[in-house]
Amino acid sequence: MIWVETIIQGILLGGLYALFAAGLSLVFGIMRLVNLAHGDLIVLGAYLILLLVTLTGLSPFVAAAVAMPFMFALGYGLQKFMLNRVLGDDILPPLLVTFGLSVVLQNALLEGFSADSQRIQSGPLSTASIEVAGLNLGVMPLLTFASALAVIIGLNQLFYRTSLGRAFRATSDDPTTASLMGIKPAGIFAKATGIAMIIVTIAALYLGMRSNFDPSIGPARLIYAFEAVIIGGLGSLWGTLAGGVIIGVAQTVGAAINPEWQILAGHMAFLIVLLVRPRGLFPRAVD
Amino acid sequence: MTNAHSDYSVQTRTKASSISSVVAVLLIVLAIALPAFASRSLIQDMFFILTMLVLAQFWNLLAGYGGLVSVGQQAFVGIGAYAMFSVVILMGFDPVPSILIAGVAALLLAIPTAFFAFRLQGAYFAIGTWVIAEVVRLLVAQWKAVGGGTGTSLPRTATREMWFTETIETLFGVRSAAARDILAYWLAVVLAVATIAGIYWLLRTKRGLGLAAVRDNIEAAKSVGVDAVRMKWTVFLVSAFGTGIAGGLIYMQKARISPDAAFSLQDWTAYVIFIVVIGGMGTIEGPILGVLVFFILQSLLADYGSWYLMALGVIGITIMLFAPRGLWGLFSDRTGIELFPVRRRLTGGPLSNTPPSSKEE
Amino acid sequence: MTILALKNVSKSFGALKVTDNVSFEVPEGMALGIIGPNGAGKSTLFNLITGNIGADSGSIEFLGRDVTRTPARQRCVSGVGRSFQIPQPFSKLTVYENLLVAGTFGRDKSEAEVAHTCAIILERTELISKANAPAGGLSLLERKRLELARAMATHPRLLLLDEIAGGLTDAECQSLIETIKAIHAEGVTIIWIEHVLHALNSVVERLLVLDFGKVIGVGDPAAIMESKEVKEIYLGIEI
Amino acid sequence: MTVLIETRDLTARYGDFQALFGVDLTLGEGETVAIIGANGAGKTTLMRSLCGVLKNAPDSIRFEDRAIGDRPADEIMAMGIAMVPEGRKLFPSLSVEENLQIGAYGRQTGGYWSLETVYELFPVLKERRRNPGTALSGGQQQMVAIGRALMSNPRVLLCDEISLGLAPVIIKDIYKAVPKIRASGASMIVVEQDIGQAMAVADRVYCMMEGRITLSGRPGELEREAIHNAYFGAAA
Amino acid sequence: QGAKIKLGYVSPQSGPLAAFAEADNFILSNFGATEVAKNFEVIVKDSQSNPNRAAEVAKELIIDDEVDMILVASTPETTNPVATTAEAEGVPVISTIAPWQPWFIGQQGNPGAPDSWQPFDYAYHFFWGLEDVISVFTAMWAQLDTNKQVGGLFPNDGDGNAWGDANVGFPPVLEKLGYGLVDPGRYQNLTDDFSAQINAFKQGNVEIVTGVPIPPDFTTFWNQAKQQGFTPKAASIGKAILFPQAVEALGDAGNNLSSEVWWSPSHPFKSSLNGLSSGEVAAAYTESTGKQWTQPIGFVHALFELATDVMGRVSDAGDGDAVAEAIAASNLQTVVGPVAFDGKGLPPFAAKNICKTPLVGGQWRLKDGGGYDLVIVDNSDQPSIPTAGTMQPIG
Ligand SMILES: Nc1ncnc2c1ncn2[C@@H]1O[C@H](COP(=O)(O)OP(=O)(O)OP(=O)(O)O)[C@@H](O)[C@H]1O
Ligand SMILES: Nc1ncnc2c1ncn2[C@@H]1O[C@H](COP(=O)(O)OP(=O)(O)OP(=O)(O)O)[C@@H](O)[C@H]1O
Ligand SMILES: CC(C)C[C@H](N)C(=O)O
Ligand SMILES: [Mg+2]
Ligand SMILES: [Mg+2]
Repeated sequence: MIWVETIIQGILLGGLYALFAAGLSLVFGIMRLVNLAHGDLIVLGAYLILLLVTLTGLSPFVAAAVAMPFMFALGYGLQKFMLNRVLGDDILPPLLVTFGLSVVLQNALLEGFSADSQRIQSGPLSTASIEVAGLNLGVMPLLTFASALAVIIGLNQLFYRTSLGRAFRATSDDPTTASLMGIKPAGIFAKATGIAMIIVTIAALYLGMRSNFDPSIGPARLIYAFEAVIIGGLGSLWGTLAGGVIIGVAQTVGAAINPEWQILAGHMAFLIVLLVRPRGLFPRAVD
Repeated sequence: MTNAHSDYSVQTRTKASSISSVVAVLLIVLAIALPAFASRSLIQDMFFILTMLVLAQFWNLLAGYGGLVSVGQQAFVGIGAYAMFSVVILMGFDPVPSILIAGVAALLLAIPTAFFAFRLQGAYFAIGTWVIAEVVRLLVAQWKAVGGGTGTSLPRTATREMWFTETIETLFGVRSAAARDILAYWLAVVLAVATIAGIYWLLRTKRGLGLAAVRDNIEAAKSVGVDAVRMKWTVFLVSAFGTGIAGGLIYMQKARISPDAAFSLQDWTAYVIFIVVIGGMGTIEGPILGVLVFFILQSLLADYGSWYLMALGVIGITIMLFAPRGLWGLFSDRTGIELFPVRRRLTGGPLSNTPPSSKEE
Repeated sequence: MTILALKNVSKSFGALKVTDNVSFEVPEGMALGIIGPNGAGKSTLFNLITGNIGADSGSIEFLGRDVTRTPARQRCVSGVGRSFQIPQPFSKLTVYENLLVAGTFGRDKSEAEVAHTCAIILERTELISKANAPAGGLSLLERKRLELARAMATHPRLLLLDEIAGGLTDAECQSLIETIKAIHAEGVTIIWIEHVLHALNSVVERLLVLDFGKVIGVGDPAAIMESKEVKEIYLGIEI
Repeated sequence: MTVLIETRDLTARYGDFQALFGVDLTLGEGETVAIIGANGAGKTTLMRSLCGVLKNAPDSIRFEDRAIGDRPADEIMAMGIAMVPEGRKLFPSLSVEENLQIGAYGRQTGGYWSLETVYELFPVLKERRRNPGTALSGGQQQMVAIGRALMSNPRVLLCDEISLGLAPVIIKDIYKAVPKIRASGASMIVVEQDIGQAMAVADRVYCMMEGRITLSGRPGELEREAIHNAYFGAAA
Repeated sequence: QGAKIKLGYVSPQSGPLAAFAEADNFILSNFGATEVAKNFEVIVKDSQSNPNRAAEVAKELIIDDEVDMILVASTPETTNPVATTAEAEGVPVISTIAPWQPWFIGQQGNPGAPDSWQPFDYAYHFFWGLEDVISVFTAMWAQLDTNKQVGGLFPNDGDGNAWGDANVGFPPVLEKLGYGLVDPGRYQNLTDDFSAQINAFKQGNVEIVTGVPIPPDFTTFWNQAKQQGFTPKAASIGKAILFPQAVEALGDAGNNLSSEVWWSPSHPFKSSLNGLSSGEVAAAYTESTGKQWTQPIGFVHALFELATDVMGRVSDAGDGDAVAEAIAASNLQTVVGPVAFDGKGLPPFAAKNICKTPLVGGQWRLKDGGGYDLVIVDNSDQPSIPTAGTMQPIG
């Protein structure tokens, strides 16, 4: 029973990681953009939601919905005026620019909000639980997982069922040729980053509700998100969910053996998957 | 086309490079003599500059020449430093020779790392090396004998009785702490000179050509007989060894270690990448220029706390956006000056009527 | 003597069998042409011979030795030179340095030993004026010439050429033919994949036809071109 | 005949290297124009300028009397100029059908060309519609590239060396399609090495050498020798 | 009177530990307003919560600024590198706000080999020790009716390793006092899931939780515990709930969490610098910043009290050995209590360099209008510090 519970908790944790990773997976898959500022953008989103909640007294969920257009615009602008200029075959320039962005964001948030830990209050929801077959499952983790699932399904629909999705994939293959199809690569990339930022806002909502955050907390989460994206396979959204779950389960199982091994176990799972499948679980035919 | 084969010859030397080799020798002599008249704070600044330069050169060798963008070099700094600390603390070695052990430890770690990471490409490689460094950090944090997650300090007996310090104390008439700084500085000078000379030598041999070929197009390189795998192994192991030595030396001077500090992504990889990219990747001059810029920024702004870091971030972004080949790239594109030229230029025959540096019309 | 022998070589990409039980032998000093519809598996065959991809089954012998599992670079050192259908220059190196890489590593010599030969090859392939230009800036056909030049710089005993005449004007084509004939005259064995048939037929002594990964005919070029199958599936002449 | 595309003193450079020197060219409504020339003559560069991948002076290219020299490729495509690029350039992560569909992304005007009519033109593509575009043979890929460009019902179709590297049988198939394309009302500029083919399909021919147009005229009126000279620069 | 005496001050003003240094500006300007401050020049450096950076700024202070003495505060991540550097350079340093074990033992080459430990010549530290926090916690628990089963949350960092240490930490003392300890092992900071610990606690029938997690980890733990139906009677936690904001972040779930109290407005001590009582210092802080008082205020203030006192007793501030001697000879009544390096309550190896300050226990109580108050509920070790209530069970 303990093991069943451990694994279920791991799967739910995986939902959180997948949520952190989904936006990353989107920009990574479409633009080969290794966004080192992703974690800090999530923290920024959390502060935005917090601000809305404290200023207007809205429920966090409504506040997140209100924050989404702002975050979309931020992503759009960021991509259009900054990141587009460094995209190319070489992964380093975007890596460095987003690293710079990460440093700037962290310290700007520090100046703006101080180093105090904050939390988005969600009232009784944060400790609520339901009993399923003798297991106490937190409502918040279940919601997190459900949101991750919804995000992945939504993105998949967008990607594989719409012409915008085709344009995303085409541009990711070859921006120059895509422009010959009437696609504005710069605009498409900006839309993609905008959409990624909407997902970031959802991730921020759960990050902010489940635990404390402060301006420095972003990077620590980034590595799990990257692991989820990479073991899932570049550009595969279901893969990202699977990757998140693998890391989550590895962590809880590792911790159940000994808490010293919790984080290590997640990393080891990542390394082992890559050892067996160097291009991830669901690699794209060409990349 | 006539078959009157005229005499061809190959040149790598340029006028600037001949001048710079003379200047280099003078600089080295000056660097060695520096402690005789410089203040201690200058010596320490120089130590910082030189060790960061070494890290930057090795990262540049990996990424700029080998095409291996590693985000996990902190693993080698950390393992080197910890190896040095552990033989000093647990086995009573002297710290100075232990620096070599630091390099060997990093080399040993690099072997399994390479086995794994070479299966990965591009961004996968970058993230893979980062995770490996995390794993090593977490493992070292479990090593209770050197303080676990808390960290530890070099025993004071070991630092006080370190090789050469007494000689330096009497030579310059300074206290032992200052003597240790001078010792560390000299070791850093030796390491930096050896690093630059070694890398330059490597690039001038045919291995340098092979490296460039592998970076450009690995399939084609294999098809013309370049052993791509061996090339990658060579640069990876050499970089790890050098990075480990630098790690040992840096922590010999710091005398205190903890896993979070020694395996810091920010200090030992992110800043190093920043230095290389600001200066100009894929050149030897780039990291030299980059480390100077980085140092100047740090001394001007470090007291402004978070504003300093913000400024650093903004500068990094700006340079990437407006001078993607770095400051040295910007400079040498304009002037054509190369201090460490590696380009093989064919002259003679029908080429002799066009002087090498003139641009096509 | 036989320089190259393939025995029952097969290769699949997923469900697609691209090379299907291919066997043939090439005597040293011969010039062999390969034709076949697009996607027949010609370039894949080259990749198998050079070791850029590994065979699923069957064996490949070069100079009497089994090289089926030998890595690409060793096959190059022992005398297999190739050009790529889609040119693969070392784009940040200069044209001359591209050749130096091939010369030094492909022949296991020092730079000084090959410096002059490489310059001469540039002359022969009419690239000498671009010697010090970065290869990344070459036009498509200059890149194709560079492919040929670089393959020559490895001093091959067996030279594999993949569609190097496409897109040439008549005169350019003629000069390319002369160059290849000259190389052949020096004793180098040549296998040439080409859709420009008149160029191919003015050099090769034997023609091999590939379709759906299978060898469907080998023989005298004139006879092959007359065969019903080739007319139908390759030339598109209905009989 | 109304003029669709007109270039005036078009120049193009790659960094320090000038690839086009004052090219003047016109394409009339309903016309098919061929451009021939030795390698490196600048044909691809000209096409890349026309479709907006390379930026030029605004006035150096006019389309229906609008200056478009400095417009980006996506805008130009929306105006009705579609390109079949050198080397096919299919999107590997899209299926054949998706590759075709995306051709109409920037211009959904309706018109003769649709999935059905493209499949009618190249029946083999219908069989392979679910395959990734890159799993096709070179010639089939060329068909997809042409179909993709047609999907936007372009006013002008630019084709850069569509026969390069193709088996003779495929080249025949593709050139068989040209009359059907013209019949649907598209004007074409065809870059071709194979002078015979070019002469067979074109209303007019331009010959390029070293970044300049050295000869132009109707196929029937041009002499072999003149073409040869235009290629190799002997006094005309 | 000649040149000013140069003091260097290092604390984590940015980065994850910045909350500790939040009151720095207030304290520095208070110090600047005193008469004696005219003799001093204070050079402030930020460790950025980064041990590498801490060591670097310490070197800068010593070598570039040539300070006469260094003051350093807040968590081993900052105090230890600074103290180690100063000791190696022969510059006197006074340190605070880190339990003495991680400070002293953490600076030894081999923390696992007590016979190799050596005292320092220039580094001095005042704060409390683990034995004090253990004693305070157990005294608080004794006020409740529990089954004496304790669950430990000890991370693998300077604090966690010291608290959970089998020789100098919680385990031996708890055992002696008849408590059972469930210690699942050292976890890494910023862990996202505590199911393993919660399961272990549930299985071990735990009614009391203790540990030194960082704030986000405690929030994660506490929420998950409630979700998974684990509700202990007492939770006495170091570090994570030091600051009111961190407790507020728990919403209503922070009520009756307990913690050690090193300084509070009700501590019956006065500043030797400006004569203000603890309560007055705290009030002044709230007035000037609009924020609730925090515990580091008293200790950082005391750091400057001690520095002024020491420098007042030496003739040549530049003579490091004399200054170190003067520190050792201190006997000062500060706003955090008496400071004298007399070895009281300390094992012999630490007697020379460390002075212990009083420690009591407190509970966070939800205020009517929102927010929390820290109420002192146990003073068994320090009867002079008044309590304002008794320990209440959570729930
Ligand atoms: N790496 C690969 N993965 C999957 N399929 C491949 C790969 N390489 C080639 N193919 C497929 O194998 C088949 C044979 O390809 P190959 O390049 O050998 O053809 P070819 O005969 O050289 O054709 P062409 O004359 O057009 O160059 C094609 O259907 C191609 O799509
Ligand atoms: N990206 C580039 N950078 C520098 N020079 C280039 C670039 N692309 C083409 N060139 C040069 O411009 C000239 C014209 O090239 P272009 O590709 O237009 O020729 P083309 O007529 O299409 O030739 P081909 O028949 O080889 O395709 C060539 O000399 C080529 O070297
Ligand atoms: C860094 C320390 C001052 C924190 C201490 N362990 C406490 O709980 O109060
Ligand atoms: Mg082919
Ligand atoms: Mg072309």
